[in-house]
Amino acid sequence: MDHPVSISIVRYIVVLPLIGAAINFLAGAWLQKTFGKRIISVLGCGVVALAFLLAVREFFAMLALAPDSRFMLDSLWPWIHYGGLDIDIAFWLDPLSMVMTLVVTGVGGLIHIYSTGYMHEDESYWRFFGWLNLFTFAMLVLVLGDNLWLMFVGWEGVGLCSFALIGFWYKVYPNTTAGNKAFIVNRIGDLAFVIALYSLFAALGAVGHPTLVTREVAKYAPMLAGMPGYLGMTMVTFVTLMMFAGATGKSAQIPLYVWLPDAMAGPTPVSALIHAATMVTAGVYMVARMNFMFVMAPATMTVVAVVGGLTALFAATIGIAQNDIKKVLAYSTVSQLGYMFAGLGVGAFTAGVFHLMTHAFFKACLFLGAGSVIHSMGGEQDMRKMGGLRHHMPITFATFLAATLAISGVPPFAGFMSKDEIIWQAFAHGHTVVWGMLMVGAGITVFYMFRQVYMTFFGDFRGTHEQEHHLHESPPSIAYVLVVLGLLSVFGGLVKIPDFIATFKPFETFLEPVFSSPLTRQVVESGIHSRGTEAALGFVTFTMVVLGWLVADLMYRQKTIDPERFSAAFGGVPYNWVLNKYFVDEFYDFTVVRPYLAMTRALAWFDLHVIDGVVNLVATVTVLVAWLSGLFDSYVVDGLVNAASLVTLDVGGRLRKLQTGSINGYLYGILAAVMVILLVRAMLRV
Amino acid sequence: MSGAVGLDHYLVLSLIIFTLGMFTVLTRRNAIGILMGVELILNSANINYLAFAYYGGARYDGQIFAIFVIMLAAAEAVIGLAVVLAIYQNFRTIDVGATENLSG
Amino acid sequence: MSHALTLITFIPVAAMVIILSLPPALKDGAKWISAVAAGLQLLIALWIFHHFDTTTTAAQFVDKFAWMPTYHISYFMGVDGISVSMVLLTALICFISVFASFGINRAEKAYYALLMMLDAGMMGVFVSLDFFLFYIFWEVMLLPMYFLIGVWGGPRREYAAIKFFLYTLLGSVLILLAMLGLYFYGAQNTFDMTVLAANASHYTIGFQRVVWIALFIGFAIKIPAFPFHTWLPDAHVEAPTAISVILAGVLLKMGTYGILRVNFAILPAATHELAWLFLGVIGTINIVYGAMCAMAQTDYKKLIAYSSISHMGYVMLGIASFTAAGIDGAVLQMFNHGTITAMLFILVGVIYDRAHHREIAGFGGLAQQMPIYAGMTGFAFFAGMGLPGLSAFISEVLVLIGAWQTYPLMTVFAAATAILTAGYLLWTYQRIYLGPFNEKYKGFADLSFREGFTLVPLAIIVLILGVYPHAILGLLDTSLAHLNQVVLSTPASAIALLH
Amino acid sequence: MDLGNYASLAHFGPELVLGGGILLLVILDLLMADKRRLGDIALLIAVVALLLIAMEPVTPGAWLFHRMLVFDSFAIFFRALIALAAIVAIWMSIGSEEVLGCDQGEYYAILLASTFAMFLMAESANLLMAYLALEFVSLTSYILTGFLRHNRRSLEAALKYLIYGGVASGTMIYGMSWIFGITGSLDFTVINHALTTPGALPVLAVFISLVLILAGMGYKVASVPFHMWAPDVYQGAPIPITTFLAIGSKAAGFALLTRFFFPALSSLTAAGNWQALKGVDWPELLLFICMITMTLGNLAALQQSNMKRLLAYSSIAQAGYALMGFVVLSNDGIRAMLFYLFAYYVMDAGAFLVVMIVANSTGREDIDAYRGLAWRGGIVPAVALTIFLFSLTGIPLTIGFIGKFYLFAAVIRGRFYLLAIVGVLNSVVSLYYYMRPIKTMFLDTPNGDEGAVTVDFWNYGLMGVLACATIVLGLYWAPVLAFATRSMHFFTGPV
Repeated sequence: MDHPVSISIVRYIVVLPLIGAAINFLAGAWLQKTFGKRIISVLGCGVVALAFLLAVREFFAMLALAPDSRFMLDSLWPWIHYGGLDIDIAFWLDPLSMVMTLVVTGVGGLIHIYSTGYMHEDESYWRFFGWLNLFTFAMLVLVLGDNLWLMFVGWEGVGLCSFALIGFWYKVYPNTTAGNKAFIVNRIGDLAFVIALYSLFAALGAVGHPTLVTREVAKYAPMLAGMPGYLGMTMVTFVTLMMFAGATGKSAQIPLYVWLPDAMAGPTPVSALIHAATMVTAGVYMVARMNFMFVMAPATMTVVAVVGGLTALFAATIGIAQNDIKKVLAYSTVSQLGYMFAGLGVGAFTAGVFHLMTHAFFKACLFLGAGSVIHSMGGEQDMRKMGGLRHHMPITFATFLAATLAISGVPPFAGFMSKDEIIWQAFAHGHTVVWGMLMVGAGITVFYMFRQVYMTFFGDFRGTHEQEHHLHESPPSIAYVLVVLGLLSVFGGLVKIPDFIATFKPFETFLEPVFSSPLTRQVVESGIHSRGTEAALGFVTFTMVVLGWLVADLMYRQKTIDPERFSAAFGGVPYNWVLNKYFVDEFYDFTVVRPYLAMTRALAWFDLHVIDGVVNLVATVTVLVAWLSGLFDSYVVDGLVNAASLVTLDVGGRLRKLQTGSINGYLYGILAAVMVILLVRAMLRV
Repeated sequence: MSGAVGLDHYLVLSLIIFTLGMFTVLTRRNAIGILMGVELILNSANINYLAFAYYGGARYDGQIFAIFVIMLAAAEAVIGLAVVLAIYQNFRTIDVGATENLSG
Repeated sequence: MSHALTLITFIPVAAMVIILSLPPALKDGAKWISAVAAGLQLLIALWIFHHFDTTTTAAQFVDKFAWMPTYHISYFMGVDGISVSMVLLTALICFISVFASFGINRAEKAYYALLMMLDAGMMGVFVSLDFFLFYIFWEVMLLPMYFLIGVWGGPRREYAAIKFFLYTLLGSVLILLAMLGLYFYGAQNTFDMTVLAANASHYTIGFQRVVWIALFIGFAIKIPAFPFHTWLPDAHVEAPTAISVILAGVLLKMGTYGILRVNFAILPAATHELAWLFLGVIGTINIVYGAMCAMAQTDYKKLIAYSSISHMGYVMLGIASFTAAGIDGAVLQMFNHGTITAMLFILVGVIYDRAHHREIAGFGGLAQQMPIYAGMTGFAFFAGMGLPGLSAFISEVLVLIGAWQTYPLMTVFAAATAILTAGYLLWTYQRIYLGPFNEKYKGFADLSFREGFTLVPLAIIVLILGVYPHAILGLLDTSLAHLNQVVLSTPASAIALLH
Repeated sequence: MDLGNYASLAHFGPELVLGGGILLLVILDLLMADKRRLGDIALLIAVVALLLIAMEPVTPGAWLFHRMLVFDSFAIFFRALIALAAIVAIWMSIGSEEVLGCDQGEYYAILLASTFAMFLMAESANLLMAYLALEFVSLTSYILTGFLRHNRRSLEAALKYLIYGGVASGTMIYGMSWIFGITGSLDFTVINHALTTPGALPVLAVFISLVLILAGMGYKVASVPFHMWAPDVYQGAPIPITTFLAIGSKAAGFALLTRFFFPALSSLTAAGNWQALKGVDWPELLLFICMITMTLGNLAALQQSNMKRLLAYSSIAQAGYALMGFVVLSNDGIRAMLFYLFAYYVMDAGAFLVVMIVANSTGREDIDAYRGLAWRGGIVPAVALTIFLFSLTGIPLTIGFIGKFYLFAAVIRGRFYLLAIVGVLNSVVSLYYYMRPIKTMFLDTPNGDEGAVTVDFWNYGLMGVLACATIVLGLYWAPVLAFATRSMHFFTGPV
């Protein structure tokens, strides 16, 4: 680990998509006009595909290395070497980032190809691919950055792209609002994240090793043990908590998940790529990346586990009642991310990352399937208007079903391998409550997924006639991608099989070096190791799955149970809450957004009328004083005169007309002044 | 010789005259009247000069000063009257206060 | 070029004279003459930038001769790490703003002459190391500003112009008094800033406090720091585009520059004592308060003005942190704020020239009509939000890293403002450029070549400094580290004992 | 040394020239057909006088006419200043429409007489001489003020000036009589000796008499509370005369004030500071007066809509600034005051000149007459006036700033912090009304009813000279400073 092999090829993996983006943004419009959309497609997909190939090449290069020296550094140029910071523009390739890179470029590439079909009608085709490429670039920077600031560059960069792509159809106002919501909510998380970085940097500085280069941090983090932090926590706890808070923003966990469902406003490929397969998993990746610090803070680990579990369950319940085909998937994504965090939280880092990967496969497949459905439904997203589509679009149906089985955790599909592992580890590490939540969540997941399948593909068509007439299987560019992803959802999990079935886990061994810090090892090893229990619990989980499927089947295929009965239960209150996502959005709106806006208006008023008011007041007062002194000169003194002349009854002086204006007044002025002077002097003397 | 007239008597006298002059100046609204007041003031000063000169035993500075003062007072009066007359000649009225062109 | 600084300062003056002596027939020549002058200036600035020795803290390119020996006033020009970046910025912004002024079509000769005078004044402030000279330039720059706002400005221009003039004059007279105080009660009677700084320890702490605060008010009005900021929105709203660009791009920097050059270098003890309150707290207030006020604005330009107030807060917070990171970041932030805010004001001007109003609510969906413009605005907005990879990110991160080590709580507020900033900028962007297109603006031309020419260089700089900040930071670091050391190494108590 | 009557004439050249000139003018007035030429002749005389002053050697100083007058560099400074004021006034008179209507011979004769009197004021070393000179100035000023016989304002102003002046000088000599009584002499040096020699000093009496004397001198420099005549007179008098009073008579007043309060009443310490009489705290009094003067002057000026009146109040405020140099009781202060008086001469003369130019062609003096001046052909006067007003405000690149700079320097050095604050705040306030004409000239657009502004060659010339002087001396003021430094020495011979 201390002597990383320096190689100069990682940079190309990163740069290729950037080149694609640059060309698209600078010349895309012109290219598209002159050479047609094909060239854009070739360019957009080409760069990513190429990046994928390079990644694969690196992958094998890495396998060729000895397990504990599988670290590759590619340093470009010094970035910030001031104020104690010494960080470069450099990329760091290790097994973990390797996996991520493969997923990003692989799944990402597939989605690029899919988009060529899906977005074909759009006039600003070039813009779409520009952003898609830029996203890939940002995501790779996030994954490969060798220091936390570079990671943060990617972290915000993907946020930017997500913002732009959610609002891709910006002519529809709500879309742009969704984009803003996503970006701002993410910024809240980012705030926590940067605070984590600041305090981490300060703390490391305090122990004499100011650095934010990840591997350096890993080396010196143990020195922070026991250092007091802020808010009464230890430094490590504070930092890790803040990092996790950042993760909840990016990875849509409670309490910051609210942006993700709205993000479905974007084109479906975007939802698939950014809001399911890659970006939202950035938080998971980050926690895994920083595992050596999280394990130092048991409290944080518990928080991660519990929040993960809660989110998994909570989001799943919301998923039950959604009728928008994409919204269901959105909440399921939130829920699945919850599983990953739960995994990390209990100490099963590998499992978490593993689920990240498999989820990328099947959730991408699901979204793209949904996209294909929407495509042939002419933009319709409401499942209540669908039905019986399996006859019209068999490929979509097959792949969608495969992915559904995968997410449901039906052996031997990919989802089973990862999810079951997580649930078991939760139990094994003694987090029984979390385990419970995950169990129930698993059941519900199966229910809403099959509900979706049945509503969409079974029964008979409930849409309009021209829609029915229009129904068709999607073009090859879409279909092939679905097939590939479908296959991945089926077999993608075979790289790590639960112990109670067989001892085959190359994935885990591959990631071993990343989670090799002694403390991490200890945490991972801890917990019970009993194949018996594992098998038993695996069976329990499976029964949950079957149960969930059964209910869905009865309700939405055989229609022997009427869903209304449930929705009407307890006066429909629980259903109503679920349907309205527990009114969380409304809650935030009333507690945060509106008060803030009111406050800004108040401040602006204050600025205009009080602060500036004071300024103007000073001016006014000065002028007023001047005016008064003028009055004094011309009238008051004169008035004195008249008074005096009345006293002296100088009638003659009044009759005789030789008046002298205000001269007397002036003289009075002098006299008064002399008096004042004498007075002042008297005061000065005593 | 307690009854004898001394410096103090002159000073008090001049002070009284000065005050009277000041009072006149301040209360008259009549240019001529004010000029008279000024004369009083000047003369009070003259008394001082003479008194100081006489009792101070200095050279004739005081007396000379007094003579100059008298002379200049005359000159001033002349110019004052000239101005007043000019006003009268040009405008057939000598009401300055009524149309107060210059004020504030 | 042995007199580079004199040249760079007085080339505009020469241009001014030429312009004024132009026959009316050739009045279109005015713009080109000023363009050439600004161009030359920029070249010299680049030459200085290239030949600047980053290893020393001493003044470089020195130009010095006695001016009024009896009062130890000398003509003393020189740049060090603190000022060299500002010289570059000034030359750049002036060059840009000359081209941004080409739309002016009334009394061009007067306009460009005044513009050149303003240019010279600003440049002079940054290059003069004699306090008297500094003050002369500091005030000279007010006059053209008054006329440029007052004659070529918007409807309430008279109010804005006189307000700006009075407010800033109030500040500068305080500086004058402080300057005289430093002159008479120092180790020796001199206006030479380097000497004054060398004998800093000579002033009693009480004296330092008073002078420090007087100077601070003087400079704070320029920054502008809360609560002295209210002249800025008015001035910006009324000023013509190019003048807003200069105002935001360069003028505001003078305040913070002055604080570094005078308060820090010459009154370290008082700085050490008072900075946390006057720079730290007020800076934080600037950041948060400016952002919140911006959120509520309905006038596009006023919104940008408030955002610029907010961003200047980072500079204050950074220099108050007394850490290498913070102070480096602060000066870098000065530079970045210059480029980014200049872009923003040019962009506002673009739409104002076409629509003749700036009511945010009145726009909508402009992205469809003017895609390039919308794209450029998006770029500038995200730069303003401190998006990583763009220049402002580096400076804000450095500032906050530094500030966190000194004032964690303030830093949390400052960092949290990133959210508010995103809030108002995105909301504005959405309301003006996105959503359904407002047919009223059909037929608006997209960015003209001239407008593009003013924007693109800035954009490129923003981009480059985002990934290679060393270009500027390299200039600053040595001098600033030294300055910071000076302040930290003079604890107020020691001074107090000294006298 | 104490020169007798004949010996004195050697140092009396300028005065003699003026005296002869006056007679010459009176005679020529009878002989010459074209009275226009008289102006030129008067100008010539004034110039000659100035040259003679310039040629005067810098001696340690001497008494003239048996200690009636004193001849020293201080006197040279003020005589030079006054001569310059006279030259400007005459020059303006030649180009002034209002003056052309009057009797040229008398006018210029009296103008020169007034100049002569002011010379004496600057030189007088004796209370009697001081009084005579002051009255002489007053009498001539009354006449000049009321010179426009057909203009009610002019006459009314004259009357006010006269009555007011009468009272003031009366009060003054009453105070002088007390000083005479206490010290037994009218000679400044003797007075100084008598007052500073240890022994029982009737403090209150001295103070009261100083207050009374201040009435007379303060009225010449138009300092609050003896300022109220100024606005009316400045507004009523013909503009050249206003200028002459504003710069010449003010300068003379300062000369007398300084000579009386410093050499006669105080003693110079080694450190270059002046030590006032023990117990007689006129410095506090003047400090107070100084602050009030600048503040009231500025505040009142804020209100004015007539340029002459605005400049009148501004000149009151300017007197206040100059007094700042007076009250700090140091040679620095005196130098600063001298410098400032010179600066004030340049810029105020310029401002009044522009006012006259506008009045000549439009016949108006109110600010509205300047509306859009820059955009209706009057760009040059507009710019010139801007320069002068900025200078009066004290903005750099102008001599006005340098003047203020030295004043504040003296104040800060003397640790009069309150005074410093009041001073700077005043200059901020003053900016507001100095900017009003500028705003009107540049920011407002003409209505069209203001009429065109034309400038004849001679006025152009003078305006150019003054404007350039304002700028150039603002950049290189060493000569002026040297002159002021040279001039801050008073001759106080043996008792």
